[in-house]
Amino acid sequence: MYQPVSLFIAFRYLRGRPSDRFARFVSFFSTLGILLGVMSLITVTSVMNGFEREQEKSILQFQPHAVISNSTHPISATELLSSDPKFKPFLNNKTNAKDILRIEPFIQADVVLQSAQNIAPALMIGVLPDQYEPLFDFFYFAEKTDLSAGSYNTVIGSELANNLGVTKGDEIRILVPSVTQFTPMGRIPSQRIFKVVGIFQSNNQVDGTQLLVNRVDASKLMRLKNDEVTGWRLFLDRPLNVSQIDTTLLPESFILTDWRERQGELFQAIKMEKNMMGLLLSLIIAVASFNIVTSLSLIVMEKQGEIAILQTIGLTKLKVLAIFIVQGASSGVLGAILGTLFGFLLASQINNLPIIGSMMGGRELPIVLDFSQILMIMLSAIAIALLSALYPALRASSIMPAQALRYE
Amino acid sequence: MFALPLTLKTALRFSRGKKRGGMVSLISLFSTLGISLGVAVLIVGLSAMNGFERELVNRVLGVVPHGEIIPEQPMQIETNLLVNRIEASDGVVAAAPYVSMTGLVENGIHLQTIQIKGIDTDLESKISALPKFISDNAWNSLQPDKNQIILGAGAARSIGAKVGQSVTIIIPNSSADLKLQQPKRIRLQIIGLIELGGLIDHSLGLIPLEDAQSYLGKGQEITGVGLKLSDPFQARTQVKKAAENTRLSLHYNSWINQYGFMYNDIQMIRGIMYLAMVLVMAVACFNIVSTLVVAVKEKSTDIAILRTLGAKNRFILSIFIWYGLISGFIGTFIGALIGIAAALYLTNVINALEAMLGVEFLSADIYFVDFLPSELHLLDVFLVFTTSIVLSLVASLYPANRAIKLEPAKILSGQ
Amino acid sequence: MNNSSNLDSILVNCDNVVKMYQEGTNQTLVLNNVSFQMKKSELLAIVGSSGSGKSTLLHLLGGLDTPTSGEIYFSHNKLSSLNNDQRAVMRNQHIGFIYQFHHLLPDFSSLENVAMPLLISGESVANAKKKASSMLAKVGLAHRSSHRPSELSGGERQRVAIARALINDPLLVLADEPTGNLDQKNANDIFELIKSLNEIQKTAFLVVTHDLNLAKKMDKQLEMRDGILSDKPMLLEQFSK
Amino acid sequence: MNNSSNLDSILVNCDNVVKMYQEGTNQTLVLNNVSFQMKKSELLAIVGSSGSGKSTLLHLLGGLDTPTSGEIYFSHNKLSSLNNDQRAVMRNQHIGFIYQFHHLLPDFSSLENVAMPLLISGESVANAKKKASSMLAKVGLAHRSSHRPSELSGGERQRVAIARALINDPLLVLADEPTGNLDQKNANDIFELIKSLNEIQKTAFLVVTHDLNLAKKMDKQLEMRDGILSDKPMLLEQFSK
Repeated sequence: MYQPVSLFIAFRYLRGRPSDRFARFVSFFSTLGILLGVMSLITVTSVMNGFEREQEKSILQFQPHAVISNSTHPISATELLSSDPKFKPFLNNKTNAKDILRIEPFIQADVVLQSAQNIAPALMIGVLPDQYEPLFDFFYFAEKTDLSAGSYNTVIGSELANNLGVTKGDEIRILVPSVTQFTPMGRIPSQRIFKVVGIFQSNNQVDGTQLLVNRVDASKLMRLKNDEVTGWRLFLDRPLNVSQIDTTLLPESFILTDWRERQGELFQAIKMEKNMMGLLLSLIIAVASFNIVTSLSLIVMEKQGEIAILQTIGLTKLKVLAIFIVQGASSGVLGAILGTLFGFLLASQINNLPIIGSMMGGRELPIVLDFSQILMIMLSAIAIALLSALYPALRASSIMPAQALRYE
Repeated sequence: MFALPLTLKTALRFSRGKKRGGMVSLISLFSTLGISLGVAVLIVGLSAMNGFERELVNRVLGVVPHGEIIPEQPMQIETNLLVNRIEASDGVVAAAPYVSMTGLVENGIHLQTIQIKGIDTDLESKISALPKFISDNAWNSLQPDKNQIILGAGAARSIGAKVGQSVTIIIPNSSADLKLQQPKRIRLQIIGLIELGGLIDHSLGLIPLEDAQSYLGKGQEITGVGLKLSDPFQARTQVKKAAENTRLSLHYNSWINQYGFMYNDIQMIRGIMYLAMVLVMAVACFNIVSTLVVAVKEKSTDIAILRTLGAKNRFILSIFIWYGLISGFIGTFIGALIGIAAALYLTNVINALEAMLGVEFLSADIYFVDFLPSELHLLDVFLVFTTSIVLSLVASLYPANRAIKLEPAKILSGQ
Repeated sequence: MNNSSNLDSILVNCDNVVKMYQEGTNQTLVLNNVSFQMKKSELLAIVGSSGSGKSTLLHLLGGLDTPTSGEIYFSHNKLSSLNNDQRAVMRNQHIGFIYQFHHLLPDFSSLENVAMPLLISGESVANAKKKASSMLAKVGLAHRSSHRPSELSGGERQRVAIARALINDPLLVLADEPTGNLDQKNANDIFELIKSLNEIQKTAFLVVTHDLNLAKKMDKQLEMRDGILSDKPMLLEQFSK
Repeated sequence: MNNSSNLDSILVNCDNVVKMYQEGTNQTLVLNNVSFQMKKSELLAIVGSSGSGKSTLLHLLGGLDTPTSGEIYFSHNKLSSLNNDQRAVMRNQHIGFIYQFHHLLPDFSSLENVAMPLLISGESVANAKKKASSMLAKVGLAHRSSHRPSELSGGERQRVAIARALINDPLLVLADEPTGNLDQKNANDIFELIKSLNEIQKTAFLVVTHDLNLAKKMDKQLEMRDGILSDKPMLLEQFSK
């Protein structure tokens, strides 16, 4: 026996009487419904998060996340880092500072590579050997010092090398369509022969799209002064949230372009697929909440007599409402909590399940447990449970005691 | 009183006779809603998958050669002989030679990589449905020595080029001694677009076979022979056999390595969707349990009366099984109607939605189709229908059993 | 009605019937060694205050419940030896029930209610309809056949219940407070109806009531007090007519 | 009990109360211009056959239902002017209900059932427990406080119901067929209990019953017949003690 009285009555009804099996039986079903819904939603979204993370890693790890450049004139390599006051607001902005891990001046250009047998488009990255460049760690047959200024050497992606049919020691011609030089034969793209001194293999998309050259050689090809660059490359902590970078703080005529221009479509598609799947699975929760309405209505109908008695001894309508909201929602809340637990367990152990192993042909399902997302799923399931308990509870509080107690 | 079995008639009366607006009608409304939701969504989902499969066959398997046989050294034997040997292999419907090269199509400062394919329009139309997707009737007007090209719509869009306009294609230029020379630049006029609406027309350009050979300066050489199979899904074995048939040293590949993943994805999504929706329908059938339990409770006096009139267990049991089936059937029927209607108009509904929201659900750069296809198979409808009815039957067993366990004496004496 | 009590005219024989209800830990004794006999087409009344076990006795006689001990014979076959389905057939063919609260099926019309026992026994719809309408005519409600119970008055409903109880031409009708809900005038009409049907169809009526007026008019009266049946109805003596 | 009928001693005043029930197409008039008065700590009985509107009157007096027309005053405040919550408080503090079918909460022990009105009025748990066990002792059931209603006998359940009705020391207890389900012995005990509690706590009892013995023992008797309340109870005269 304890106060408040509504809770005392609600939990006693929940426990039910031995003879009251089917009311408990039915509220068990609504708990089960919500549990299944929440569990499958958490498991599937975790798997899809995994795919998204894998995609992010394979595409964005080596590609430039974002580049600051000037829309009117080439910029000098040292300008940004020379603590020039006009960059202060951008650099010191709280979110920007947190997201931007490192800034490296570099030259980036869409180029055309031509070998003896083939021709292929590529992204040329001009860096100095002493700078930070993630691909340096994936060099084969070459060291980053081989890319010295004036050597006109290049290290190209392994797949790119295959397409062009070139190996170490061969020559390839790099043409820059966006930079033209005037020759007697008319306007032709600026181009030059480079020697392939090695390849890089990161088992990533960039193996088929990028090649590295010395920044000075690149500036010559791009008709720029020695210390001029096409932009400053920003290495971001979470490239996927690039939209949070506050670009309005950039000084006049400086612009920031990010990876979404090239790969936006793909991530858009992944997000769309995740939302569709989420919608599909949340149907289970919706239908399960219907079940709360029905099972609670059943209990209300069954307890009509007792509600009338409680009213005869002075229980107000509000308290009757509270009793049944607690009773109805508790099966939903229990389902949501258990569902989250099982979902968490299933998601984290999914790769040990034999059927998954066979289905994926031995490959592991990528799993990423996003706790804020899981919490959001649980809370919305609980909210739905409360909402669906509201209607029958309202009906309970509107029961006319006289009717319920009349015998005939 | 028509000739329905008495128990069904009683069940109908019990289910219809409820007090409108009372709790019981609310409960049956929700259980019907739940089931029809599950049924409708599953029918639409399965139809969408059928649609994707159809589009995969039309827009990919119909267009892309099912297999390609590429001789290691060019010109080992005369092209026609090679084509005949391949066509002789079983399962092969037709074969057509082609010349293929990677090139860049340039329009001002815009640049796009494409696969340039030299084809003989008569032979190619025997192995591919491409002609159906070519605009401006360009397929027939494609003739050699006219510097013509039929460009993929996606590629044209990305370099901002239109039909009739001339663009430059840049192709590798290898002299006899493979010395690195300036790439060859050729001015061609776009006479038509390939409109497949998917990623294929982002990277394809068609030119006459003879033109391709002259641009590459390789005389009568061909890169390889494309072939069409009667059953594309036998590609792995039949392409291998066709290759061996030529008794030449060569390598081959089939559409499966490049586009096979799409087919597997469709089957996987179909499976997941079916599972999810069966779960929805099962949970919805939990509602039938509550509906029936309420009905048993509300009709307990009527059951007792029927007992006094001499009704046996089987009679009471079948009344409530009918009752469960009726509410299951109503939900399933409504769901099927909505599902069928939605499946038939899915494509235009989604297009209208896309236009309204200004967003593109399926971007042409990623998917092989840029609209949501849908194809209703009656087998799917039947499958979903029976699953739902079986689930409702199972759901009505428990309450029906409770109905027989009621003790008439207790009920009638008002305890 | 012949008053000879030879063996074959015994319709119901109740032999030391005891009924205990188990509720939670304690048991309540509802029927305490009840024994009595009832002849064919006899009009027997059992009086007693409500809660004295009258309805329980009726349900045992109708095979709707089983006694804790003792035996009940209905036209000479032992109820305890019949299985559920056999008892259902017995109720369907040979016994009719009438209750204080009419207990008609609210979802069916009067005609359908009266025809229900026939339909349950597998009679063809046409036959059942014919018999039911003639039965309704007998109870004077031919004009109300398509109405639902909710549209009938208390008296009319009770008469439909009687029609239903007699449709299968039963040997015995068990009536539990048939006039409980009716005003005096309707109660008398009901008795007249029972009297006439008893004469026409020779159906025996066992009426359980606390309406002493009704009880006085029956052939024989017994009294139930706290689960014990006695054939000297004290209550009736006090209630000097 | 003082018999002077000055104004302040009037506990309940019922003034031309009419109650109609709408069922399907037909309306049934349940209470037809009922007027009566009841003094503080008076023992009043209303007799009449079941279905004559007795219980409906009780529900109106307890504010559980509203009359179609006419006014009811409970210790001088007009019920129709109270909103739902005020009436709930009135029931909680000043009125107790006892029903024929005990209407105890099956999920709670006897002690919890008796303590419930206190808990509802916000009393602390300790206080509620103390008062409830002393009340149970008064009705002689101290030893049964932890049992559930299903484990009690009919008489014991009714006594727990009475204890619950009196726990808040109400001005009036409305009893609907309190002895309906009880045998003679238990019925008398219940009456003795009502009598003693009326003396100790000065609680007025309005008992609605068709148990004429019980009615005879009250201070005053009224009779309800087909919705009309008359103060010359004919039924009782016939029932010469």
